[in-house]
Amino acid sequence: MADTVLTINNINKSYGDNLILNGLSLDVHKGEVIVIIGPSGCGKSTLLRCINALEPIQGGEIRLDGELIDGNSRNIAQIRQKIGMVFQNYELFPHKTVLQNIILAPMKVQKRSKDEVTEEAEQLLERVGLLDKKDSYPRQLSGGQKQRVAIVRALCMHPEIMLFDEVTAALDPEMVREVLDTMLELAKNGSTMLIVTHEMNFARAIADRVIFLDGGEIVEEADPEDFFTYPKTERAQKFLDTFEYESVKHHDNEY
Amino acid sequence: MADTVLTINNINKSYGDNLILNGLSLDVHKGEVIVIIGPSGCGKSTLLRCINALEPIQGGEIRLDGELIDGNSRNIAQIRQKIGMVFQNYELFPHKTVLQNIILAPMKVQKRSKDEVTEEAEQLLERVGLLDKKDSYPRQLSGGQKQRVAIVRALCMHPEIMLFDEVTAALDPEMVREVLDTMLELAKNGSTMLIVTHEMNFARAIADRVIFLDGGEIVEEADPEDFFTYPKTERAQKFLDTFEYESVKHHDNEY
Amino acid sequence: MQALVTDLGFDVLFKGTNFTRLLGGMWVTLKISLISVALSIVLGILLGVVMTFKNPVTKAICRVYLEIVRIMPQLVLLFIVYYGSARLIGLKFEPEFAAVIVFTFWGTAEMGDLVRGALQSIPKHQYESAYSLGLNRSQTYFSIVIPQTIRRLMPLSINLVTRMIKTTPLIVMIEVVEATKVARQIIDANRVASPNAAFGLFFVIFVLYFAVCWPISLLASHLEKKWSN
Amino acid sequence: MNWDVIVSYLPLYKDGLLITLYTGWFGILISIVLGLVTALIVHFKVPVLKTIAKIYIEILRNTPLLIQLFFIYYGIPKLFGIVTDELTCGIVGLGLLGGAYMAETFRSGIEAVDTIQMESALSLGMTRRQAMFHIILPQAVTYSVPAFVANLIFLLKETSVFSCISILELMFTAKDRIAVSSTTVESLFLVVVFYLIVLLPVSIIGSVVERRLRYASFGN
Amino acid sequence: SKATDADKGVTEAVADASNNADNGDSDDTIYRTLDQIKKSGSIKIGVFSDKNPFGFVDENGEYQGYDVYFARRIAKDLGVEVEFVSTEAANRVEALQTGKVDIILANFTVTEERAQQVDFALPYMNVALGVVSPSDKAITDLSQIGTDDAVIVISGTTAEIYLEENNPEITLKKYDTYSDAKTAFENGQGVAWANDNTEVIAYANTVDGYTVGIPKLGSDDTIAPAVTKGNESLLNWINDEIKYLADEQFFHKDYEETLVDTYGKDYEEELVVEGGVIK
Ligand SMILES: Nc1ncnc2c1ncn2[C@@H]1O[C@H](COP(=O)(O)OP(=O)(O)OP(=O)(O)O)[C@@H](O)[C@H]1O
Ligand SMILES: Nc1ncnc2c1ncn2[C@@H]1O[C@H](COP(=O)(O)OP(=O)(O)OP(=O)(O)O)[C@@H](O)[C@H]1O
Ligand SMILES: [Mg+2]
Ligand SMILES: [Mg+2]
Repeated sequence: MADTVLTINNINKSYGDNLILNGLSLDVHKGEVIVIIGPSGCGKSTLLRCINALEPIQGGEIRLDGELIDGNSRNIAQIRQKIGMVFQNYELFPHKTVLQNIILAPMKVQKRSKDEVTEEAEQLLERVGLLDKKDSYPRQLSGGQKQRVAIVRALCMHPEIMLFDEVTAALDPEMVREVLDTMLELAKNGSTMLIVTHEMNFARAIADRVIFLDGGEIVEEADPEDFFTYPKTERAQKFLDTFEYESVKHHDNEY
Repeated sequence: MADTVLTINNINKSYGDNLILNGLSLDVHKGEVIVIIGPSGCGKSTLLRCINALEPIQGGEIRLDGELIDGNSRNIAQIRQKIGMVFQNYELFPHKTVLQNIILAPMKVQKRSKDEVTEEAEQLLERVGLLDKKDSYPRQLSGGQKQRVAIVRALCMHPEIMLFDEVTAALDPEMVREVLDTMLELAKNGSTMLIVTHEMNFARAIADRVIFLDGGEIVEEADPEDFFTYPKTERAQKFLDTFEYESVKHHDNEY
Repeated sequence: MQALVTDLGFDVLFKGTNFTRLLGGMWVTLKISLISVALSIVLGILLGVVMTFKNPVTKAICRVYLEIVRIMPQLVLLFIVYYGSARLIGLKFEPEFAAVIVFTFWGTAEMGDLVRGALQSIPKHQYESAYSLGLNRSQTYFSIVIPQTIRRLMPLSINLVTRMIKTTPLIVMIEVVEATKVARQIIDANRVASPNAAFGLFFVIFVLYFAVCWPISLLASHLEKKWSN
Repeated sequence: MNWDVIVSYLPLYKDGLLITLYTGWFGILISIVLGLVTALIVHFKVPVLKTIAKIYIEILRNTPLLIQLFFIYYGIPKLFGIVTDELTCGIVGLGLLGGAYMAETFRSGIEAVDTIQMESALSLGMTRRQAMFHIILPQAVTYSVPAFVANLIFLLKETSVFSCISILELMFTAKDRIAVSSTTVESLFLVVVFYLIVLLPVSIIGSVVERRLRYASFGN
Repeated sequence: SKATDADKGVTEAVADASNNADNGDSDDTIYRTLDQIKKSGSIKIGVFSDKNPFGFVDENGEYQGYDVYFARRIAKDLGVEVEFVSTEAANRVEALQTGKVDIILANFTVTEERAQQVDFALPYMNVALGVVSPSDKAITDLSQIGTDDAVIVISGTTAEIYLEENNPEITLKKYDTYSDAKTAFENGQGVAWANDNTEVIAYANTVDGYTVGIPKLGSDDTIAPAVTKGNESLLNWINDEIKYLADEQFFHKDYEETLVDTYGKDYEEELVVEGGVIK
């Protein structure tokens, strides 16, 4: 059994009276890639945000490497460094160039030297094929390029775990591919990742484990092959069905 | 051979020096459902906009029922009534209720009586399951609901042909399904449709004919089954590949 | 042509130091506006930050302040500060100083509101991605939020300069000798020699104001376009 | 503060108030009409007129009202030898200035309505005119409200400048009383009170309307 | 206009108000005493800057005129620099009461009301009200002014106060500054212009086509320097100075330097007051 990096233990999260996450527990192991799928509004984003302490939780606990994650604790910035997060909307800092976006946090937060970080940033940019854009501003990039920079920016902090929240939802199909390819490569290289996505083919290809969330609970947890071919629960089956279409045409009429 | 509704004959369209559509020709027959696919920027939206005379063309001609479509002609509004169009961004009129959105054009443009149009609108709303929303304002609807209203609004003009430009691109997966289901039903009932989409499963299910556009030209034109299983051209094959993912995990590590 | 020049009093302009004095009057105007804007930016940023506080007391105070500035004509404020203050609290202000006080009082409110708007228009995601990179609150503020705010503010504060310049003719009422006052002096000193000087001088002042304000407006809208994406 | 003085001044301030309202009202009326026409000219890029409209907007927006009034009131008669009535000059001056501001407000309102709104109206078979009338303008008006309210307040305040062309509005009433009787504190107190009476309701109603509209804000 | 009713009642109330203010201000004086002025090395004197030939600025930016000539002499005899403050008719009382200037030398007519608010020194010029009108439609009596006609006055002048009080039926058009009033008058905004007769005479003498139809309205008044109420040291000094200057016939010299071009010799004795003694 590999090391457990992240432990989510029976957490509750509600907005007002609205219970969003209901006693959810999950362990993430080192090098594991977990894909979380589920209908809209089921609490996927909320879960990722709780892990990063962007939202307070009302019960249970989340630990990274055994350390409690708590938005009010003094060392929360410390812990957040170990968690890389990429959001749906390319949230690069618009007033900084690509390179500045990447090296800002390693320099300010980890107090690493500018030269060292720049070198690493350039290597990473090279890997995602964006080295020539290093002095561009975010507005000069396409959506897909922005997302790849956002991934590099998170990677450059050497996080223990990466969280991805529908990073391709706002992209054109071409760009979806280039971003997902970047993530596939990370997975190949052994990064620990928690991914929320609606790309079922991609989920199937990248996941070590698929978590199906509905109504704030884990409804099904399975190996991707099993899940996508024979989901155990009816809810998961129904969800997967929404991606299939019955042909309506007979193709017997000749034009 | 069924009647030809729309004839596109060797049209050229450029923005400045940029040739977007290059001598493109296409016939659409009554009751036919054509799906246009192709990489981003290949000119799909431009083609639909030219058909509706929202963009002028620089060469060739487009005819609906034999009548020339020309943005500067006096009777263009007349012709546009026969073409229903639904855009990517829910373009309902925000200052009007759902019902008002639908009945405005039939009343103002076709001079039909309010009662008659209202009755028809309500029937159509019923069909797409939105009758209870008829007095809501667009902002009170979800994206999928807005798109279904937009479809009803176009239908209520009794168009000869419907144009759909990536109508689900901005929607959550759940909503994608409800909109596409509405379109499937239209297809079943024999509407003539020209659809731009990136949902390959849906394209396969709804199309009578698939047109693959690249670089402003029709690269491949085929029966959907043939196209999706054995595309004839390499460009189409490459395009379809972007929707497939090789598994990167071996699923041999046990946690 | 010659007749027209004399008739409408343009010739008066070039008598003695008249034109230089007129420019000097314009400079008084510019000086007061620029000083006031500089002060307004500094104070406005502070006010803007205060306005984002959720504290009901500061909120109410700021609201009243903004409302006063919004509905009181600048001329009323000038009178209150210049004459009223001497009457009520025995403070003697130089007229230029009183003008700077009033313009700063007004500018601070406008800047404050702009700063508040700019701060609140920074998407939540910008804060969140900074936090998730491990930046703490003050790092997030200084590296991420404030620089973005300043870009939004730049064109708006430049616009404020033109609006202040356009308000300066009022300060003649509190005895500042600015361009319009100089013009009146010239008109009167030449009432025999050039009875129609009023037309020429007011026309020149009109042109001078336009020459000063228009480039500034252009700069503002240029920056606005440049930084809007 | 001497209350007898204040009471004895009330009728004068009432007259000043009426003049402020009268000139403000007509000035604003002109500016709305002028602004709308100018905005449409600029929006539809009417040849020649468009250039004139742009020059008009730039000139009026970049010069002080006071100077514009001087020019109209003192300058123009010198040039053409016609007598201009001060109230007319004030109203025309305010209307011209306001027209430039309103034009910008309406124009950006129209531009705030997405082009796709026009396109969807067209694809429903509407003519451009129908689309403008039923779809674009109603939305543009709503988008313009906050700037419109700001303009109203601005223009009402600008009437205080009229004192320079001998219009006895509120501010001049105060100035004149200070000049004649040196009742500075009382005069200023009254002018503040009367401006509050005029402008506070506009400001409050404006904010309420704005909030209503923002709540009902269009789009998604 | 309606101002009159209000003002009649007000005059006394105003007097009260300003007296109270004075009592309150007496120790932390708003004015500067003679010693303080001397020590500071400069004196602030409020003059007109757009009222040719009494106080105006020439094309070289220098203050000139009858009042200015006297002001320079005061500074010289005090041994201080003079700092001219451009003032408007409407602001003269205010400028003294709020200590913006030490002396007002701006054609300031002595009236009872004003004397309650500021302290006047000895007079240096005679004045009455006069009314100037275009020669072709000369107004020689106020009764000629119709109900639709307007008379131009400058806000805060004795002309305004007099007409509001004595002829409330006459419509007044009020202007802030002398030059605005002048321009408006020439543009035909009013049938007549009521002002100090010194000024209307000067105007009619220098501009073609105008006549002073009413050379005297109301009582004969005088023009005098004014200081902030209570500034006795300065007031006494000025009075002594005026008396002292009589020896050298200073104001006659002043007249000849500044006014003779406008009025000619004829008005000299009528206008000038020497040594503060009215004949
Ligand atoms: N700030 C908030 N205040 C109140 N309710 C919220 C808030 N954020 C999210 N919610 C609610 O919490 C629920 C879960 O939201 P969440 O964003 O986690 O869903 P999701 O699974 O990520 O959906 P999607 O696939 O649409 O992104 C939703 O019902 C949403 O309405
Ligand atoms: N108004 C315009 N001016 C200039 N170029 C334009 C304009 N609109 C589109 N283009 C260009 O025309 C090309 C085709 O655009 P179009 O929107 O038709 O592509 P598309 O196939 O619909 O792409 P997508 O899948 O991203 O919607 C693109 O290269 C685009 O940059
Ligand atoms: Mg989500
Ligand atoms: Mg498109």
